[in-house]
Amino acid sequence: MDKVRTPKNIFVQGAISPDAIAKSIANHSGKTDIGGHSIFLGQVRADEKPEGKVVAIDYTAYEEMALEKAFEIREAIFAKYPLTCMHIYHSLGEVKVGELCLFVFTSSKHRKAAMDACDELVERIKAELPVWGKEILDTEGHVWKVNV
Amino acid sequence: MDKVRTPKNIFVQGAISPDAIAKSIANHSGKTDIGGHSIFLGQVRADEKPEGKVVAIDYTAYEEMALEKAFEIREAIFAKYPLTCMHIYHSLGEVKVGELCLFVFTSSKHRKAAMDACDELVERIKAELPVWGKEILDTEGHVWKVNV
Amino acid sequence: MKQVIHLKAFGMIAEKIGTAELELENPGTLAALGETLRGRFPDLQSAKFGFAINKKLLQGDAEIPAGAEVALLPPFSGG
Amino acid sequence: MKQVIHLKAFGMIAEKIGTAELELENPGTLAALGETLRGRFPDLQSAKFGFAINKKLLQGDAEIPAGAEVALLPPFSGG
Repeated sequence: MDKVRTPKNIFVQGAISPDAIAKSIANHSGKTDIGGHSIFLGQVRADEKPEGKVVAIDYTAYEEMALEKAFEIREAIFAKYPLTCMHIYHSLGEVKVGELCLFVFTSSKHRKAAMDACDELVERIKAELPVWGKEILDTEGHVWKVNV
Repeated sequence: MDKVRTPKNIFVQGAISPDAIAKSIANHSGKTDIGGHSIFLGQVRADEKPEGKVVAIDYTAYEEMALEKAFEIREAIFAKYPLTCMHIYHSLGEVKVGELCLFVFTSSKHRKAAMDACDELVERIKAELPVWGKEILDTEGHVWKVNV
Repeated sequence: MKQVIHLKAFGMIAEKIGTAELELENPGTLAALGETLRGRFPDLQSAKFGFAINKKLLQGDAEIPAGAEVALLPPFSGG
Repeated sequence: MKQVIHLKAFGMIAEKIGTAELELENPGTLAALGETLRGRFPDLQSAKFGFAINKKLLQGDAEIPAGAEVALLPPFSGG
């Protein structure tokens, strides 16, 4: 019988810590049918804007809708690729320059599925989740992040 | 002036620990022009062979040639993609089922370069590095790993 | 009988209208809602945003059901 | 004057010939070396392997320089 999956929280307050990533990786050592993990990490850049230099991004989301959408994306990716595991974590609130704001993690028996699924997940997360980044500048002002 | 890169060691004795991965990730927080990291991890699978079940892989390499080749691949990937950083770690010796034997890590301003470079690096490492895996079985025997 | 809809605004749109939550009389469709909002908040004239009704993305001619939660969504910029 | 070459064997090939290092009189080319080895180690008859001379992959008709380090490389299986 297939496991029934339900929406789960993807949001974490503030930056994602490297230790949390290590813990998540270590949690998979008991799944001995996994041959490859693919991970994407988003890190906040110190971009230079005409209005000033980015020092942090403050993330907000339409949380209920984002979780429903993330679940829909999860299910679609699970249906498309033979994955063992998939994890998505996105920051809310302030994440400073150099800190991590997105952690996408896919695991599969063979590397290709894990890699392709990870790439597609990241693209869909950026395009389809109602999340917004306010780029805080060193001039005390802010600009709204634009995804390209 | 371009930084001159020289061959560096990619081999680690035994399994790659999640903590070492966390440390490597954390080391990049000062590089504030990075926007995305892509990571691939190889994990030893408990494959069922006709001769028995895999319990570990014992890796050996033609080390001097592998390091020269890894350097050549590194240079080619740096020339092809706008990367900030690239790291390759491969185990030698015994790595047990569920443990990590390969850690490939690319970082770039934008996600696409990091992801594409990581995928290509993993393919080239598997195809071109003189490294061999001896799959140790629960029957005390062994079979030689075959990359597909 | 007046129908009320519940507006939620996010990101740059919340900033431009000065609030994240608003109740309005139901103007009928999303297109009509857009006109109402742009009339009431001139800062929205040049702003780009889409709509979700009860958490589903919908286009301008969609009808707004009674009591709906309507979200005003500037372009997503997560990750 | 006898020319000696230094053989290094890896993985399954080292297993089949029973050693990881071997010195041999230079047979001239890689093709000739392959024949010599298959004659001396019947287990290699069915084995697939390539060659590197001084750490560069080379094909059968390549000449082996004096004092070369020649590696016998079964199919790679790293990662």
